[in-house]
Amino acid sequence: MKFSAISLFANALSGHKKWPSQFPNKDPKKEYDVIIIGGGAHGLGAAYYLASKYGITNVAVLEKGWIGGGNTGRNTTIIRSNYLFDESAALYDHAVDLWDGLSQELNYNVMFSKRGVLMLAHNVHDVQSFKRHVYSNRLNDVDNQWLNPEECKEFCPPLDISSSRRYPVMGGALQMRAGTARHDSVAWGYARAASKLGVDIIQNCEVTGIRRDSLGNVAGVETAKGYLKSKKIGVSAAGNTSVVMEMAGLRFPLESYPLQALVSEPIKPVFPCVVMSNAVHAYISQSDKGELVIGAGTDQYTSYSQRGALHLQEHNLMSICEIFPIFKRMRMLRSWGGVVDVTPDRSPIVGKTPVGGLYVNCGWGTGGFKATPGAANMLAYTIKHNEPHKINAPFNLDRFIGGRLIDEAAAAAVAH
Amino acid sequence: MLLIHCPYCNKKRPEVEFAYAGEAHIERPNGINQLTMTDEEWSNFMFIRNNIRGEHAERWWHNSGCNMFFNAIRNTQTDKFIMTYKMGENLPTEKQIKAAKK
Amino acid sequence: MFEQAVNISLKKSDSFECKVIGEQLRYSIRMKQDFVEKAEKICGFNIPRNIGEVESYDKILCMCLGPDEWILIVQPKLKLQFDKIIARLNNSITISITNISDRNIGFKLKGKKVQKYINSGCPLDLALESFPIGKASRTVFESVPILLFRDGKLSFRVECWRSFGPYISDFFKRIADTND
Amino acid sequence: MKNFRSKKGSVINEEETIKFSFDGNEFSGFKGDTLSSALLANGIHLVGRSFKYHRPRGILSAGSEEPNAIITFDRGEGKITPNVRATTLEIFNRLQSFSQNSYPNLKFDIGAFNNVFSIFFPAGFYNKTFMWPKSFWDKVYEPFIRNLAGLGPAPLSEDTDNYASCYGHCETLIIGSGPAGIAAALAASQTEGRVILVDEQSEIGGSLLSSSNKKIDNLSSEQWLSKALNTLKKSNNVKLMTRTTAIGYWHDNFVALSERLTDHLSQVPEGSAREQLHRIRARRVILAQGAIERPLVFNGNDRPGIMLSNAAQTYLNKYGVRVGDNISVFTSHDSAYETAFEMCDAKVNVSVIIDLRKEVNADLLAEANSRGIEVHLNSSISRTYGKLRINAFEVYSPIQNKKFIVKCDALIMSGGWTPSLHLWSHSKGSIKWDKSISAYIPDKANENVCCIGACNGNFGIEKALNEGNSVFNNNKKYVVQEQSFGSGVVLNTIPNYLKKEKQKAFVDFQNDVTEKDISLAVQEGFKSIEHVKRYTTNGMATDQGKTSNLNALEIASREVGRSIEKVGLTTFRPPYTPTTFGTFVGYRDKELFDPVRKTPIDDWAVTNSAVFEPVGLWRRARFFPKNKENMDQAVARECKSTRDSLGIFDASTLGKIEIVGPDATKFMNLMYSTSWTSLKVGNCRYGLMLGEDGYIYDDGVVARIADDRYHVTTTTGGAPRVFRHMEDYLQTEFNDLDVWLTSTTEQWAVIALNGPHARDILEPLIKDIDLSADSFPHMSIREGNICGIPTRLFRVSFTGELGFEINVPSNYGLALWKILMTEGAKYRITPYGTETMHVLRAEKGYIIVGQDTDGTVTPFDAGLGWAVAKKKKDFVGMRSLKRKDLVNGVRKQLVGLLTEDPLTVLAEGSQIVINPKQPKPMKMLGHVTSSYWSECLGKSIAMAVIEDGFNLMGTDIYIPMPEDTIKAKVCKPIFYDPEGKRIHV
Ligand SMILES: Cc1cc2nc3c(=O)[nH]c(=O)nc-3n(C[C@H](O)[C@H](O)[C@H](O)COP(=O)(O)OP(=O)(O)OC[C@H]3O[C@@H](n4cnc5c(N)ncnc54)[C@H](O)[C@@H]3O)c2cc1C
Ligand SMILES: NC(=O)c1ccc[n+]([C@@H]2O[C@H](COP(=O)([O-])OP(=O)(O)OC[C@H]3O[C@@H](n4cnc5c(N)ncnc54)[C@H](O)[C@@H]3O)[C@@H](O)[C@H]2O)c1
Ligand SMILES: Cc1cc2nc3c(=O)[nH]c(=O)nc-3n(C[C@H](O)[C@H](O)[C@H](O)COP(=O)(O)O)c2cc1C
Ligand SMILES: [Zn+2]
Repeated sequence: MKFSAISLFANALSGHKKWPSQFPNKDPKKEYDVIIIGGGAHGLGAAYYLASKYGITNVAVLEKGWIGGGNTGRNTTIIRSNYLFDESAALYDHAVDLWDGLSQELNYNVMFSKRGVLMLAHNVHDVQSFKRHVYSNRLNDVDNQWLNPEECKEFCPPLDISSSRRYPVMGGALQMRAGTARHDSVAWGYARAASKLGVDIIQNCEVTGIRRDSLGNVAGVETAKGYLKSKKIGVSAAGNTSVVMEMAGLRFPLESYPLQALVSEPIKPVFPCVVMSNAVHAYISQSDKGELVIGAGTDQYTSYSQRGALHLQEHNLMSICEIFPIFKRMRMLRSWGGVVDVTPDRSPIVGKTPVGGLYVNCGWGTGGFKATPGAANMLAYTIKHNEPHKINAPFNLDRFIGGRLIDEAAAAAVAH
Repeated sequence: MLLIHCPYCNKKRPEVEFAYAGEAHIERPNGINQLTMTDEEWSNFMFIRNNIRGEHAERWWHNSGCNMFFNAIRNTQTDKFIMTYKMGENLPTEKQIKAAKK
Repeated sequence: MFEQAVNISLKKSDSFECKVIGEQLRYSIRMKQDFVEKAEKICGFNIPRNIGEVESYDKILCMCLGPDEWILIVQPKLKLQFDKIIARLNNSITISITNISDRNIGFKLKGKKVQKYINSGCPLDLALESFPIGKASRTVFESVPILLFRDGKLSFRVECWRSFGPYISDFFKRIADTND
Repeated sequence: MKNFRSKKGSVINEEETIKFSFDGNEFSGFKGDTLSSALLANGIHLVGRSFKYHRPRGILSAGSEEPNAIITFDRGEGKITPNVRATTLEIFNRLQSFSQNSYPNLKFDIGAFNNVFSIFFPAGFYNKTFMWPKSFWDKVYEPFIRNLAGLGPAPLSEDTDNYASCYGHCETLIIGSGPAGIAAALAASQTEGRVILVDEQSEIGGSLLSSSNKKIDNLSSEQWLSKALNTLKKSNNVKLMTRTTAIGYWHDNFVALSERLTDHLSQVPEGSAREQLHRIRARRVILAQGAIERPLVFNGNDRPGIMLSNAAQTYLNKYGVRVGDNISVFTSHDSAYETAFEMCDAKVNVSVIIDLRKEVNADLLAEANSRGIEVHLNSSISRTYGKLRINAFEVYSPIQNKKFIVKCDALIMSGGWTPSLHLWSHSKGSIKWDKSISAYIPDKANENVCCIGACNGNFGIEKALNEGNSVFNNNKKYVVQEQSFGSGVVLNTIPNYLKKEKQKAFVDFQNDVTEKDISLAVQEGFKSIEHVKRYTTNGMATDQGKTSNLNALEIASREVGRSIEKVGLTTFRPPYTPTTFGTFVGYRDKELFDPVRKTPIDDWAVTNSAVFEPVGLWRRARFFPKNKENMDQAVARECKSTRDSLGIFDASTLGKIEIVGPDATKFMNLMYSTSWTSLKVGNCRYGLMLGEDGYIYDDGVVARIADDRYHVTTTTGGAPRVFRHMEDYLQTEFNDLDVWLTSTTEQWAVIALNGPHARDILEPLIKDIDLSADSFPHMSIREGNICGIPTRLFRVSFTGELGFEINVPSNYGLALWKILMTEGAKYRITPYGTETMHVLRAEKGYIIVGQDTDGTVTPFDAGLGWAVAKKKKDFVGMRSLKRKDLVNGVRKQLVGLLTEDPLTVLAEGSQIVINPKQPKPMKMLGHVTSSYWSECLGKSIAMAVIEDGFNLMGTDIYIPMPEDTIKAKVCKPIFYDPEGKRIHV
């Protein structure tokens, strides 16, 4: 059933009894052309693009829990593409292009909100680094502009730009096309659209093994619901990538860290945009429901526990209240943690692996939500063609061998 | 905030006194051995990590304490430390780990 | 010419008092435990063997901070004497002695609320049983690394790097202002 | 106005009348009242509007689980708190409170329009609409949706309150001070260890404060409680904390408590903290959090005047308030009978008990009968009536298919009890479903923790007391005379003859989630309870589902057709109740946020109008403007004076590490790409440090003080990580070396003197060092005294002029600086800041790590190949330099740039292309890393990293800027005194 105001109206009159399941629960078939491990938005998106763009519909997405329950369901939803290096700018901007119009394409409102992301500079080094981004983005045709402190304040009125602050605002880089989206809806929207095209979405189905044939290529997966054959497997398991890769006998340049976020109680609209500050490690926006959505850096140790330490939350809120002293009386409603997989150069790995038929999309660390449609499309493309697209080609595993890293972190110490 | 037993201080101390220092027992090849290593072998040393979901051998630095680096076995699913031991001691055997859990 | 990072002292009261300790000689000493006995002979005082232990004399404090690390805090009057001791140590054993007299700043904290106030920023259990009189430890006060030495039930000495001194004293000032 | 006070409440002081206001209307209550008890005493039930449909809402509970009675608490500018639960806010004189989410007023709210059209806004509706036309999203739909957001008002000015924070330790931490917690505390007080007993309410006592007619060890419960309190107060190992909520439970028995210190006071003492965060490390935690009553999910269950039975009981016994004059009861659990009886006994008319169950304990029926209460078994409520408060309801008996109407002014309900497993779950203890009480109870502990009393599913005071006691193997047995707590059933559907579509049965009151929404979610494929939660937003409001999660689970389980155990619960997450950001901040705001590290010379810089810049935690003087100069003017002057005569610069923030031991040179050789073997004592050398990845990590001048002693300097920002990097390698890789590291950054104040007169000023001040060029050449170090201060004097230069860096013990830095300023007057000595330092070094082509390099630059890229020892067998980064892409790839290399127009100063960070006419995305060669106006050269200079730069010398390149494209020529990155004559004079 197509979603629209009209269908909503019609269904309301019939007591909403006719809405079908958005992504029917299926029992797995014995064999698929492609299996995607991981029902996050990246994995679901890849299945959708395989079916919609690349004509492969005999696809299963295997999710060990419930779809969208990984980092897709726990992130602070910041979307932007003003990355420094050409490779990254191209990848993230491809994603933003797809975000625009995604609701219509999926016939599912993912609430992509181009409210603008403002990255604050608090010292001369930040200023230099952000300006470098602005200049580079301009020639890459990625929007990003420099604002002086007064302009920052005008764009984000709750901001305190007085020079007496511990880290005074020395300006900011603003990407207007950037913003947020409704995290859960992205997973559901892809799942529904993929389902419609024939993709099987199978939840509560943990992959526990990857079988390989005599040539070493993948042959299928062992799962909680039995053995499923497939000659092509795409892994999109975010924080658990190392665990899945190990099943295929591969070790990866990844470490998984806890990353926490929190929301305040809902309040009337007060915060019009997204603000990030790397100097104090904090970022904030207000959701369409009214709560302030706040995040920080990772915990220091590797973990799969989906929880983090109190002192990080303390520091996170100290930072938020330092930049926005008006929020000190607000209250934290809920906090939670996710598990993010981090590569040595903080850039993702999207492409082929040394095992035939095994493809991977991982290493998005603290910032892969924004890439969702792009990453999903690139993974699908690579699976279809057994070759990376030119956008994801640089994000291969080989770069760690040769040394051609795409080191956004070293270049700017910027998160998200 | 974790409570971490420092094998040098022989005390449990709060996490904020420590810095995490990555996976343990990844031995750095010396200069001579480096010469014979392929780029791939070298990149394995530098970048490839076990990233175990379960019992993980890792290093910590008691920087705001006795200043010593030491090793630990910690379960990354529960974040619980199973044991800590001094730098230079061997990776504990499964038996030792089992014993430490009791 | 001697000027410390912090000069202020908090107002004196029963419940809490915070004073900056004046000029001191401080040495960071590093050596293997094997040499401690020899070093003791040269120094003429006892050197504690275990982390957290302190030997304190009238004008000398020697605290063991790590398996091979000590800090020696000495009254400035003893400068000449210590110049000699250090020269002799350097000549006789494998040792690293670094003068850090001006790196640190010291505070004397005491009063009925001293334990509570230190615990405002320091996560250690400061009950007498867990942190007895005469023990010392490096630890943190909020984000600042400190050295904490208990010299009485209600009396502590805190050392930190000099540029953190104002933060520490501001912190205690705020605590005292908020709680009194 | 009618008064609903019936008797003396256990926490009420009737001597003290308190005046307060709600929505501008004045009311009075008593000391001890919460806002909700005081409003109820005045006959007010309507206190708010719901989030989505703006339905009128009353008071559901008497505790922190309240979803409905959410108000704004206003103490004046900077002290307005939205979303406060009226049920926990203690009143004081002149307290001002306001309802939320209604316009123009609570009784007539335009937003209630939504309610009329609520059928069009089922769960997840926004996913299905607002998509066409596409352009409407940004401009119409989204702004519209966003405007509807939120509950309470947003803060507009800075919070003027203080907050506090501390750590604490104890052997036993008991959370919850009901009978279970108190009994545990009494037993614990006999042990050696420290005991902390916390409760979020204003008084110790928990449910004891809301019960009556009970006898504990032959004392009335009030007497017993005051006796127990006395004992506890006298035990010097017990600390009692009220108004203190345990908000979260983290690893290794680390529990955070939020203590509210002033919100209940009419006069807040000057300076005192509003809230305090206690971070408690406990050896053992005992959870006695009690249980929360469940509402019944029936059509029209959200009308003001409908409340939980236990809440009504609490208002009666604790606050002396009856919640109505004509009360009815709707229940599926025995415990509502107790409330009904107590109501009756307090002379409130209780007309009917509607019980969903077929059978009920005969004793209860007899008691009801004796009090004249009609009991209707096997019955249900199918509708409720009343616009802003319930005035009647329709009873429906499914067996007889009978309907009738009952009038009332309040309806109390009970759907059973849910043990509070929040903190238990934070600690990652597992839970199991207990069929007998239809609730989850604790299963396996993950920490040293246990649950007791109602929170462990053991209801009844006697059980609670004895369980609390038994935790400490205490033999004592409490004997309590009480009505048995009884039992109940939990129904996942409440019989009604109306079609489901026609009903509005609320599950989550605050977020307006109805039973239908949950069914719809399941119907649409959201079968996991986590999906149900997110699709419907059930349990996501400010009460986090304390009253709704179990009901939602029951319904979801019914719809999915799977047992509750299989469906499972959503995750409990901290905080237990919403907690002020200020609590988490504690003391650490303003000057206590991050330390500002200042150099010993900072005071002088302040008095001499320096403009500062933050570098890491440090603040450094950036320039010293005179007579209203701007930065460019000041820097031009500072540069010129330094080159012409003499400049003075505070370099104290440079990192310093003393490296000492017989293996010091070996260690240095491993840590740096530079070779140290040939460095003689008394000499200095530029040291380049690489990461293991082969990229430049840090740099600095290193002096050899003795055979076994190096004085290493690092960049200001790099100091901590360089120290860590060295210590890490020393302890884990090179641990056979006899060498030790000591950070001496702050031991030394460093004053740099640069300029042709640098030697002239020093000569009269230093007696014991021969400063002549021959005996003290460039790149050497001497120890001696300056003005009687011991010094390590470096002859080095980061400016290209004759230069000295005077290291003196920090406490003498300022004094020496002042002397030099006086002595230097005759050379027009000019203090300069970091900006001038940057220009002067750029004129010489010296790099700044972090500005001209960025973690992707090798020594060869930076033209520093000479600082990579060729013969060393090993050093950190050596192997990586030979990696394929570092050897063969096209590398970005550090070059100089001169603009065609010498007056044009390039923007730092601007990008370089060969062909400026190409379309976007353009092929960029690299970027400008440093760029300045050089007053001394009378032209602009720049450094840049560009692809294959070394081979592009003399080539024209372009820098496209928004306004125009700038042309420049690639050159060697050295602009001033290329032969280096000035440095060696
Ligand atoms: C707190 C937090 C804040 C963040 N903030 C931002 C932000 O503001 N902006 C941004 O761009 N990014 C952000 N991120 C990162 C972002 O969330 C992730 O990069 C992104 O969501 C990853 O999507 P995914 O689909 O790859 O992973 P996930 O959504 O995690 O999906 C992976 C799925 O794989 C499943 N899986 C794992 N192992 C198996 C197995 N063996 N068998 C079957 N299934 C398996 C998991 O259950 C999971 O559902 C944040 C992350 C966190 C944790
Ligand atoms: N009618 C009722 O009130 C009712 C309902 C269930 C159980 N019971 C009775 O309760 C008794 C069991 O007593 P109990 O001691 O287990 O529970 P209790 O309800 O008496 O006490 C629990 C206490 O814990 C406090 N609390 C809960 N979470 C907290 C937190 N995070 N931080 C700080 N304080 C917190 C509450 O404020 C409350 O005072 C029995 O008498 C039983 O019959 C009564
Ligand atoms: C952008 C965003 C907004 C959220 N808003 C709310 C909210 O308003 N209320 C709430 O209870 N939880 C909110 N959550 C948190 C979720 O309830 C939940 O904690 C998160 O999805 C992680 O799942 P878990 O806590 O079940 O592990 C939000 C999460 C995200 C990512
Ligand atoms: Zn230690």
